[in-house]
Amino acid sequence: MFDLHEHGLKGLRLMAKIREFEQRLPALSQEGLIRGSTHPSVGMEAVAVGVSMNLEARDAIASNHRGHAHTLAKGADFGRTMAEILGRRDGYCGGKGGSMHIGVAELGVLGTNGIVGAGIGIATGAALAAQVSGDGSVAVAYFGDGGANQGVLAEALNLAAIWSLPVLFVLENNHYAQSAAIEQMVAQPDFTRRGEAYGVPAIAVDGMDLPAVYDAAETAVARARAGEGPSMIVADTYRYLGHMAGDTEIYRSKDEVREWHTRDPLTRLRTRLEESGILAAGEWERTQEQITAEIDEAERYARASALPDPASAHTDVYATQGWAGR
Amino acid sequence: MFDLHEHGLKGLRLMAKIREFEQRLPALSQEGLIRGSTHPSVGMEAVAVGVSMNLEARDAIASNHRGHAHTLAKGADFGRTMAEILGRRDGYCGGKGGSMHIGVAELGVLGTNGIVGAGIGIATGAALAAQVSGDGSVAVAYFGDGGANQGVLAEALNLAAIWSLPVLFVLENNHYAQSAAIEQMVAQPDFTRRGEAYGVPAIAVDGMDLPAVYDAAETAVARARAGEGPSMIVADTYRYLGHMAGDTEIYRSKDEVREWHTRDPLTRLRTRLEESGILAAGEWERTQEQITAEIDEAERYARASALPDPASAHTDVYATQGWAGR
Amino acid sequence: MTEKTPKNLTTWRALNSALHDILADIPEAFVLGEDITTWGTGGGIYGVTRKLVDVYGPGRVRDTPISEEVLLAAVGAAAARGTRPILEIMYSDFSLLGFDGIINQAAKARYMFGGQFDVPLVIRTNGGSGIGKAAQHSQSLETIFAHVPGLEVAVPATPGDAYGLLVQAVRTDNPTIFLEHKNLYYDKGEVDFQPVAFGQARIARPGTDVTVVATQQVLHAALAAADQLAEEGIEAEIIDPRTLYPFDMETVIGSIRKTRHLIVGHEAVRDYGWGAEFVAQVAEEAWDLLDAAPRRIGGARTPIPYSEPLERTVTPGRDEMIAAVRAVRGATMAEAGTPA
Amino acid sequence: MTEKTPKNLTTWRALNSALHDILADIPEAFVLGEDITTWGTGGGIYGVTRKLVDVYGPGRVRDTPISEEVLLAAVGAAAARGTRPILEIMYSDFSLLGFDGIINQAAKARYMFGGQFDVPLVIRTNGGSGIGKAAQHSQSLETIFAHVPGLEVAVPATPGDAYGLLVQAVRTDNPTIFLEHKNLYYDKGEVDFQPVAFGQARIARPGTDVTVVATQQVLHAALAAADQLAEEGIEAEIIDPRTLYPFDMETVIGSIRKTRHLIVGHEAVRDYGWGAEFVAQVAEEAWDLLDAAPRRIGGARTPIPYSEPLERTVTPGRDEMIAAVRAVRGATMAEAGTPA
Ligand SMILES: Cc1ncc(C[n+]2csc(CCOP(=O)(O)OP(=O)(O)O)c2C)c(N)n1
Ligand SMILES: Cc1ncc(C[n+]2csc(CCOP(=O)(O)OP(=O)(O)O)c2C)c(N)n1
Ligand SMILES: [Mg+2]
Ligand SMILES: [Mg+2]
Repeated sequence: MFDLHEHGLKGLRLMAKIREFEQRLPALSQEGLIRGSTHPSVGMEAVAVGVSMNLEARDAIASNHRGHAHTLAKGADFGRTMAEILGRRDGYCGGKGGSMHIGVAELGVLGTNGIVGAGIGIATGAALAAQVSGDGSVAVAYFGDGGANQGVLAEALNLAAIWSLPVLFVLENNHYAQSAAIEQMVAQPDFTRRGEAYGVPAIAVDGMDLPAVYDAAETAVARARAGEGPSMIVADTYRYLGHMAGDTEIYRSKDEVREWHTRDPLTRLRTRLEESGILAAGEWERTQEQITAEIDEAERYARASALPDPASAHTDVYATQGWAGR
Repeated sequence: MFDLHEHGLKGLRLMAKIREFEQRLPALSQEGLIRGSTHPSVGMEAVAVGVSMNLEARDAIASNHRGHAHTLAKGADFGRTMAEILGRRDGYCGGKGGSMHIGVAELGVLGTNGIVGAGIGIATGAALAAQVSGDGSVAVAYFGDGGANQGVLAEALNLAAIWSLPVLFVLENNHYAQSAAIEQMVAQPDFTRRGEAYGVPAIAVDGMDLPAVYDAAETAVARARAGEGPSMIVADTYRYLGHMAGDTEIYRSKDEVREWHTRDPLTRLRTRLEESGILAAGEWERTQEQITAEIDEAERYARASALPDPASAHTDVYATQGWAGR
Repeated sequence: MTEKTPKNLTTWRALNSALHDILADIPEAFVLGEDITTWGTGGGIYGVTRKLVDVYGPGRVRDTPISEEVLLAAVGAAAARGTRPILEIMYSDFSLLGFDGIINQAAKARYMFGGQFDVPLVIRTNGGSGIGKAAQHSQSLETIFAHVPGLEVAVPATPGDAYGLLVQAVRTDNPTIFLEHKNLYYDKGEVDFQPVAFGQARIARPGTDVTVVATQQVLHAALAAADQLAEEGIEAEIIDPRTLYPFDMETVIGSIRKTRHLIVGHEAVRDYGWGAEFVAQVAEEAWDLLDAAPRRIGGARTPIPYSEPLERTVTPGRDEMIAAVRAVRGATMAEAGTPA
Repeated sequence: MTEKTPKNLTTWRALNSALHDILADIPEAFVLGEDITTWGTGGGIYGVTRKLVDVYGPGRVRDTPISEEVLLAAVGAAAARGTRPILEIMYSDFSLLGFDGIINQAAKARYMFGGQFDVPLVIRTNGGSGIGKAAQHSQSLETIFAHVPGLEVAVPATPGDAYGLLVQAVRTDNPTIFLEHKNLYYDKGEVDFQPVAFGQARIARPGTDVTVVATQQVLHAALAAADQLAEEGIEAEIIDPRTLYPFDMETVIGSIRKTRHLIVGHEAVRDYGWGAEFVAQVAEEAWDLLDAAPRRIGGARTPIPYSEPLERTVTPGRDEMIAAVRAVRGATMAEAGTPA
């Protein structure tokens, strides 16, 4: 159970830090420092944070194109993550990956992913490895309402269910898949039905509410860790920014965006913390300043990091070692 | 509604003819006349026949590896179908296809298929064409309990639902996928849940009962024809023979097979017809003799057909014509 | 199609024009894909489907869910049932999700069923690198498609060819993989609004000293290289095959007859890439025509990396082309005793 | 691995032995696939997984649903998380359902993430024609896999190599496509139970007059052809590359240095098939070593038809090999004024 005293401030701080990080990306794109596509998840922080607060370093996550929050919430360094997004030498992948391919082996981050839905199969595989090796880890797949229309979800739900794999299927329903409104893309809007159709217990949660996500994830992680199998969490959420830099957003109204801001997960949690006296008046402003400074530092680090040596383009394709023996 | 007087004898006759045809395949395999794999569906005849009695020539079907019954029930000539299974010149595909690739363009048979699950996407495409062209046809996908675990089913159900495509998803649950018992391959045995999870109305029927299948298909076809969208029919059925020639059947007991024989769709319908006086005593035996003679003739035709000219191996890869103009 | 006066257009506009003309002319044609009516100013990720829905309505211009597998399976069947689907796959990398539909089904349907079905299907998508889209949005998969019996493969390099090949692709009764290049959408060029027949290479630049076969970005690199090489006294003849299947070896061999030297360049991975087929065919059929060993340039054996200096390193450009030409010509001149 | 005395085994038995030894030796290894414990006498469609479950239990030997897409996606990740999955895909044609997992994910994971992950994955499957399995169960897809950076590709032709390459594939830290041939499962041969290094071709028959590079069924056709050719006074040197990536051009070029003639043969479709790469590399790097144009034989540009006379027509056999060798040698002899 989410405990406001134990988890409140920690969760709020992490959400705010991720938001501060993500909010800078459009300007960095504008400045020409980010190539290709980068997808910020401002507004959706409660999902990644609520889930990750229940995870350990040994656990695995497989993310999607909108994956910075998942990665950072899992413990990734903000500077190295930013450096990767900027294609720099000190990025987690030495600039080879970029925003859509950030992996952090030691944190079990099996990558943000450029293929919508792919993380679903990858998390299932991580959970399979956990079961085969008995290492006690669990795995999380993050995907969107759009990704839920990939057939691999059905296959993964079924496989995880029959084998009782320790995996969480976390669907972030932010109501749009790029520019496609989800009401036009599904006929049955209750995504929990999908999990249940394959024998995976599924729960719908308010994805703009950290405690709600936390509690659902806690139950699901415990279930997985105990060998009782997979769960699905359907989080209702929203992205405040465009799908990616340059999005004209012709597919939604400004009013709708404004409306969702009134459910903002940071504001809501902060209000609760202030109302319950955990956060003193004025205290959050100071924390926010600190966070801004931390992200300033991360950005400085990333900007200062050199571009990779062109010769490194040819390394890391194949391993040269093999099985080390038992 | 299935009318015993109107549909009973016709349905029984077609089922019996298909069975007579299919039962000969193991011996023909044995004799070395059938290469590769061929999958008889003895025991499952009520599904193909019950569905097809509601279809017209302009309607499309997309079948699977166990597809002779679907093809024949749609109106294919028994001799030419047999000739294709034997790889002969007079087969529907001139011997290029074989058992797993029998197509009959003028009957809308879009092929038996070697890829488990593939017919699902194909029928969806045929339904899409029907909707785009407004030709009023409907499409049927036949697939098994094993095929239902292919992700394409989820995608197809969703697509058909949001676009109200005129398509029937007919799941033949014969309890095994090759040698895999379905209880081990799904955690939620009620397949109708899958359809419903995507907004496709689904009904479970006794697949060993022609009238039951007929009625479900009639409703679904009417719905599709009226532009009201897709339906799913889950038919509980069983195959009496092995998955294919050479199947050792170590995965099921003889008792189980015997048990299912007591539900035989032909026997049941024949009994009903006899009890209701539609079929006089001794009449069926004569009909059966006739059917045997018809299949004798089909087999003779197929055996007499020459092997294809080797040069024909190089034709039919590409069309040489193009759009004919409006 | 009404006669239209030639225009200078970007590639995406040329393609958009083609789609408008196709939907106007061919009642069986329809267009579908992800975000094709709701993105940008209402026209898909690179604008190619712009305003189609306004004119032809949501029945013939369809936004789809993210379900590449069923889409790629369905369109082949829709084609076999008499329509002419034009499916946009946002990036060619995503087509890998539906390879069963393309390779096991659409490509084989005509043959397996003994010629009973035509499959007039077009899969429009984009490949290639150059704009930092990284490993899963930048592959050049044309060789794979060209290897599959039953498929035709178009790889337009100019706005004019983009228009002409697309119109042609929809008219033919075979499934076509229509591979646009993501870094050429904003290139401008003359569009004459005429169909372009498949299997007819275009001589993009006539020359006498070396034959260069290249497509898309590498074709443009070759054209840039040719200017520099001309200053060095080497006149390259540059050939754009335009389609990889069917392919036009006659034009290539005709050129070699004159130039007696061959280079093939592409962005696809060099190992087992389509350049090998061109070199192998020339080696088999025109062995005596070459005065020096042929040479290929192509993508490195790596996925496409994100960071710019890395991306540039793994794909061939103007400099690699110049070096290749010098090496091939140098070999001959050295042999002939001429200083290279 | 305990030393074992060589034995004469069928290919499927050799593979089965390899799997037993692998599961015994490598605790991280596990096996999964459709019908791998419940078919036949308890061992998958061609018996290769026979009795594994009896010894190693259902945790390490897993029957899966028919869900190729998630399986192919999952095993790459399972490999990246420290296990060594060995996935059986019943026929290689079905792998097309999971090309995203193979090509976009497993093949690229190591590179995209800057070398942080090893992906010690083996995908066992079978390709090829010859037994009437028709268009969707008979493809030879090895060229496609060999074209993809990050993948290794093994194509064993003998029981001994099948054993040795499989053991090696599981030990290496790269994703391997392990392509068995469905028509060679019952062939017998000596198995010495030793690993076989990737990237080392095997000289299957030494010779002096022409180098023939071939794999699997076509290799056996070449060996049969060689007997006939020897009677005609032509000694073919027959090389089995055994792996298409990494590949061993050194052995090929070393052979050509001696024979001065090259033929490449495979069952994969000839157009854009892997033979082109071998011919192209020889043309580029060893132009002067050849006395005549090289030649390829390969699958026709058709899907594989069902009926026997048709199937035989579209894939190359002994006779095509003999004709190719005669043509290549004949060209030289004609040039040298010797009657062919
Ligand atoms: C297989 C595939 N298809 C399409 C795309 C293009 N694309 C990238 S993100 C996206 C929308 C994804 O929507 P959703 O899963 O809801 O995630 P969200 O962006 O809303 O977080 C699309 C269509 C892709 N990257 N991969
Ligand atoms: C994609 C794919 N995977 C596996 C197979 C091999 N295979 C052929 S039939 C079959 C079982 C299919 O079971 P089901 O769908 O229940 O149909 P049934 O045979 O029971 O009628 C399998 C695994 C195949 N042909 N295609
Ligand atoms: Mg979304
Ligand atoms: Mg079944």
